[in-house]
Amino acid sequence: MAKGDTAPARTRTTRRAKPAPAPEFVQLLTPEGERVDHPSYTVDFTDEDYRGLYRDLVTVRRLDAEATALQRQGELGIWASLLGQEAAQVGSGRALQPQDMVFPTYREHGVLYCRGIDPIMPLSLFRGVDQGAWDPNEFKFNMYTIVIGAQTLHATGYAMGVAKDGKVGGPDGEAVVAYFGDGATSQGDVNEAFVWSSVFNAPIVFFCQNNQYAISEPLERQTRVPLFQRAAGFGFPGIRVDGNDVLAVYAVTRDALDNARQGQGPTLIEAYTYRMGAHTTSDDPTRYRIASEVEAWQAKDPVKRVRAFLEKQKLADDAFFDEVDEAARVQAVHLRERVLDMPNPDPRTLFDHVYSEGSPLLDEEREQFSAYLASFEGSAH
Amino acid sequence: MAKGDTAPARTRTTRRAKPAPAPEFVQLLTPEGERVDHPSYTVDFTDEDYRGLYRDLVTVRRLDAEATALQRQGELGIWASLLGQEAAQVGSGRALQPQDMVFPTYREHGVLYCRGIDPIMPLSLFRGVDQGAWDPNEFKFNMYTIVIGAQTLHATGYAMGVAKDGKVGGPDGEAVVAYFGDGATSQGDVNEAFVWSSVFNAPIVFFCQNNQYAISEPLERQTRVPLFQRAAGFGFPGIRVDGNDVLAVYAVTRDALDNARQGQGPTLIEAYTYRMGAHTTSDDPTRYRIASEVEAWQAKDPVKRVRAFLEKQKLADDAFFDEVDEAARVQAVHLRERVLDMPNPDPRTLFDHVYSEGSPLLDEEREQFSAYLASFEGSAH
Amino acid sequence: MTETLTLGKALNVGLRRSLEADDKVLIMGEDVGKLGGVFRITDGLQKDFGEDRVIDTPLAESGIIGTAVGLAIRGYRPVCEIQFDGFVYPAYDQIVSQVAKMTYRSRGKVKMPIVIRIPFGGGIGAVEHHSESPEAYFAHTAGLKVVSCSNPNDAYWMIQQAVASDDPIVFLEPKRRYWEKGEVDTDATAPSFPLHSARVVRPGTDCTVVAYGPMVRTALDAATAVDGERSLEVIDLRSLSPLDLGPVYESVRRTGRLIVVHEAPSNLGMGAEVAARVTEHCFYSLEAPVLRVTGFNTPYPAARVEEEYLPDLDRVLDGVDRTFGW
Amino acid sequence: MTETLTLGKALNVGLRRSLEADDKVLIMGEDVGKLGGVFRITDGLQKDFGEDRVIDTPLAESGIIGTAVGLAIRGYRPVCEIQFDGFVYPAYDQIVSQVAKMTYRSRGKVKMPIVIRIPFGGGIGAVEHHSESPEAYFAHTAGLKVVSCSNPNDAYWMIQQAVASDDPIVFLEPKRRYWEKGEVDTDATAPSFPLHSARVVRPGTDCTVVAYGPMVRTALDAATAVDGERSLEVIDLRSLSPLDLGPVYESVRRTGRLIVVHEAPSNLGMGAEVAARVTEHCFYSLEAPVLRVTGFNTPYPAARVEEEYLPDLDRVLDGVDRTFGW
Ligand SMILES: Cc1ncc(C[n+]2csc(CCOP(=O)(O)OP(=O)(O)O)c2C)c(N)n1
Ligand SMILES: Cc1ncc(C[n+]2csc(CCOP(=O)(O)OP(=O)(O)O)c2C)c(N)n1
Ligand SMILES: [Mg+2]
Ligand SMILES: [Mg+2]
Repeated sequence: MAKGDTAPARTRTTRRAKPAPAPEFVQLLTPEGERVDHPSYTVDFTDEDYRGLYRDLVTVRRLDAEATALQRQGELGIWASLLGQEAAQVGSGRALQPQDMVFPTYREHGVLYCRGIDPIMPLSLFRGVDQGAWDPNEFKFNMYTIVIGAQTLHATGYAMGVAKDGKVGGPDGEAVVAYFGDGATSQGDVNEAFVWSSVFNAPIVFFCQNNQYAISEPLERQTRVPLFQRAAGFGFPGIRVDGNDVLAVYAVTRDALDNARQGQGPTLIEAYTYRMGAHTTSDDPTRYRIASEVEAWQAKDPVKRVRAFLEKQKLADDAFFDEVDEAARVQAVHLRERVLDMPNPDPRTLFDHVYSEGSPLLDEEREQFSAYLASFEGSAH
Repeated sequence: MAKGDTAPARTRTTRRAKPAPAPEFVQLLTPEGERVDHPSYTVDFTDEDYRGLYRDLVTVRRLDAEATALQRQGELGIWASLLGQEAAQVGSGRALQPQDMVFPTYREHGVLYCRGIDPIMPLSLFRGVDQGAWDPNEFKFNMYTIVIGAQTLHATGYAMGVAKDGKVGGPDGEAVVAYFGDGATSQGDVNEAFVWSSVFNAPIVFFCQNNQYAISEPLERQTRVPLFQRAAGFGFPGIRVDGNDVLAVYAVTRDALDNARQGQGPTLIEAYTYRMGAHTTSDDPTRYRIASEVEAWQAKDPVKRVRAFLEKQKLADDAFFDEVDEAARVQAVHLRERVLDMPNPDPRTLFDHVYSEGSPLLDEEREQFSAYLASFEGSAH
Repeated sequence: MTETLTLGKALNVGLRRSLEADDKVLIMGEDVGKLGGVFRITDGLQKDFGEDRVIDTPLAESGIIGTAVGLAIRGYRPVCEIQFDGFVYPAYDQIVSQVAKMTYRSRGKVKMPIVIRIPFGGGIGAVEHHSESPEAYFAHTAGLKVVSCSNPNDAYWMIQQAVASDDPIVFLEPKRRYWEKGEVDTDATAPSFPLHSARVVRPGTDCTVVAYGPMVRTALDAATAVDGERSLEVIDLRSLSPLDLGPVYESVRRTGRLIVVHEAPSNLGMGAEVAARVTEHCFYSLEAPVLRVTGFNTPYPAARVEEEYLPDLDRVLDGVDRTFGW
Repeated sequence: MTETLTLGKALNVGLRRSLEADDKVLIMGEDVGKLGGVFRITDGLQKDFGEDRVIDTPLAESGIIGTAVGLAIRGYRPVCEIQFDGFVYPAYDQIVSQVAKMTYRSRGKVKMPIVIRIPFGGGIGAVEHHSESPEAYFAHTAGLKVVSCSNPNDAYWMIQQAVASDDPIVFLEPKRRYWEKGEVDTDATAPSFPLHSARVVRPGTDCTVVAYGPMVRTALDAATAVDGERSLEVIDLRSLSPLDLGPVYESVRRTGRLIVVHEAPSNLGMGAEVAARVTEHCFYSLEAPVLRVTGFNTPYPAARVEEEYLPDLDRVLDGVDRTFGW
């Protein structure tokens, strides 16, 4: 066939089927507080467990509101609120075993709380006192990661290490969970994490909180198909769960973590939820979304539905609800006091810990800077 | 549920189905040269077209062998052979319309040939005379790209530009094809290209030549499921074709390009093939693969099967085959002569074209270097 | 006639002019459309020029730059916004191996008229990755040009010059100066200075102070603070690559002393290059070695110590004292 | 007792010692396993230490470094191979924003004992992206340490020291010297020099020449070439970050002249930093400004002109002539 010949005829195919309608997500508790069944997932909570979940939801929301208030009052530099995402965080956070490891973004305050960690821990970061300095291994909770998607590779590597240590294959196995947002799914790193975890069959759960927005950009800027479907093409299961349903999130995450710890490799969970507040306190969401959309999601509130459930099932009375609110309030006040008490760092410490083993250049700079600071002593500086 | 409580019981699900066996690829011509039917794809070639395809296959193989020989003789710095991948390249290359744009890797000599481009064009790169300098728009064929995966984003951006120019939506629409290998599918960039092309519904075909290896690493180091399946999770169709079957590759590529030009967005084609030679002339494949594997693929040779087909169908006789061989040989000799004639660049030109609009620093360096070179004149340097 | 604009608004108006002047100009990045960018530099542009020209992209920096390369090959002139300095690195490969090399690779047959806008530098009390000064990573890269504006009038003109350039330009915007106001000559039909030129922004006789971007204001403040005592000549580099050191050589030959000020760490930073070249060209004029007043050689620290990290008026004057103490 | 080994083999044996010495040491990268790396630096290691410790990874550099970060948090000590200098950039974000900052971010609670091995530099007739010298991009980054070996004995010891270090180290291997032979003291139980130390490799009196990696041999050849005429003191920097300039200051105070030689472009390169600091520390000793003999400020060119691009003996001697002509 020489160049310039007429192209031979060819078949027009109709293989391009219409995309299937998005499958339903896993749901165990409706927005109205009805407990519904799912063929593959269930929970077997005691009454006390249900009340405990409610307490967690209320508490993390209350603490979050306190942090927002602190920011408004100039006590924090910025705050990334989890408002609306409490069920996604409490459900998944409570599904963790003590030996499991978490790699959060900058918004997983609720997961952190459920790990039993003092909620003050990340506030130094948002106050600007440090950069969120804690020992990931002590808390089984990595430091917050701000660069979108980077932590998914860290989580994958950590999970590869778990496998190397022989800590998979039984009920005591260790699982790893990597949190990220809908926007993050566009990053190369997240997709590489999918490749690696699949190839190395790493014991990891990818937990995507699809809160419908990456700052101002709606989901359609990142994908034209449901995000959980991404997983199959990398060779592992993906599943979508009602991210405002703490029971469903718990059940699905528990199952995925268990598969990971048993050696069955990764799972992608898409928790379908909504960011009720601003992206961070620096953001103004009225510029890019309409009130009616937010209202529609208000009806699906993750906390209200558990309260409705508790009420309907008569698992709790007003005294309980009041006590939970009051306990959360007290925690919030305590949190506030401790934030206000956080000391500013000594500027001389800014030269520390650049390297574990030090560096003569930093020693020299520390010394010069100390002398420089000293030269102002007694002056009005 | 307070921390430390016994974890509530939960359901073990069996949702993790066994992976489906890899679906058959599209095939229209068996290794034995039998023409077989496929429900969705066919070709309607004239006898002359069939003979033309054979000629292309033989010619690109012969030219490739010449380049390998030139490298062995020290006339090229390195050569990345397409041996074994002729059908994938000729089939897809011939499916292109003149207005379509190609973004190759460093191995698409066969596609380049099918675009009607003089095969000498990339040899300056492999000889080290330049870095593969040509005008992508003149040839509708981008420069070779060596950084794995980078060109898939360039192709996507170019395709977005095509759409902006209103050049999609009809039979005269422009389509873009991005070539890459199996190894490249692990790179963040390639996955980002999938995201972008889907979100912007770009008129692009992702053509992955799965030649089973990324240098020494077999496919299992990049994926545990067939590569074409990757596409669905990004929201566009993926299809696997027998990459050693020039007819099937043609049909599938033609269809995908047409979908793109009609405004139906991207397709991923996985051409299942095998790199018969070394990764490049610097590589020693005996270190990482066994002879029997190579032999098994020899039986699926892309050129032999077309010859068998032509013979069985009595579309060509020995005189034709001899003439094709001889014509290819002549082209190869001509190519060789022209390679040997390539002048070395004047060293002063190394300062040119760093910027379109120049830079005083480069002007200064050029001048100093010229003076430096001049200082040796008359000496034995 | 001039208008009083903030630096951020001047950029916004400059971008608008560029979009008007040439159909092929595109703006792309995260949140640049409906939101108008997190700093509102592209505010209103999508509304007026449409989604086809002002593009909210997926959250992927390599994708932003990589597709911009393809768009440039197609004949477009993409202006890419990187949301913050610390988020440019995922795109680093596309920038240094593709954007910077495409013209050279093609022996001039392919132009790369891409502008990469990066709000850079510290001083806004932000969390990690939001306050970095990555200019050395780009200025060291042959094939890229790098500029930084320090005031509204330059912002307005330099962004238009950058968009009009056929070479790829990393355009560094001093984010903490976005809200500073100044006169902008929006009536003029052409800029008064070439893009790649340094400028004496305050003449002086005793010591030269070179700065760029956010530190120009700091240097000027220092000059004002010691006015009467010592006369500092302040030079705004404006172009970090290619460097225009002619005015600096001329100045140093008069003053005999030079301080280079920047926020980035000193080690292999802009100050090192300026020092090396000024020393070579003004060897016999220097009364003291070129001194650098810069961020320390640590990662950018937590917000509550950033004021100590960043060069300020006192640190600049300390540098001046040290050069006179030599 | 010493063995004669090529530089490449010395690295191979050094890596073997590191794998033997500590179970937590892992080797990972593209083609490092069965193939033993494209330069065979990891030859035989997977065979002897297993696929669990010597890991052929997917083709994704960000993945290599990103997973190494996680492995390090888990307590492993990953040694990552980047196949060629020009392919490190897809990992740049993970390197500068994660590897380099994790210790600082955690206030010392997290260590990052990661070695990033990169065969670097030109002179092997390769195609684009295979001959680059990216050291400045790393040396400018606070939180990273950067070293380069120039001979087999250093290769053998420095790689083991790098693996034993709790700080992240970019380990630059002069690829064109892989095949050069030298004596290696494999019997010694400890290295003779700290990792981060410069060394005078040839004493001299008239002019100091500083080099590292592949250019040390070139500098030594230059010194030999003018022996009798002029006495050059050659210093091998070995550590590019942190720099150990003590021996350089000492030398320059004696010789009064300094040439810095490297393959990377001069603009904001190692030579600029050495020049700036030496000038500051030895201001009154310098008879001429510090001169740089480096690759030009262009992208790395096509192979058939690389010999003109790279500093060679003649270019070094031209630099020497220029400093004496001052
Ligand atoms: C690499 C990188 N690019 C850009 C940013 C700026 N940024 C911070 S959050 C954000 C949106 C993230 O969206 P998503 O992943 O959906 O998470 P969400 O904030 O909604 O929880 C962006 C663009 C960043 N932090 N990192
Ligand atoms: C970013 C990057 N990393 C590493 C390399 C070195 N390299 C060149 S080709 C190759 C393997 C590519 O495999 P594949 O994508 O399957 O293409 P093939 O060569 O088999 O056609 C590698 C690792 C590169 N060129 N670019
Ligand atoms: Mg989101
Ligand atoms: Mg391959």
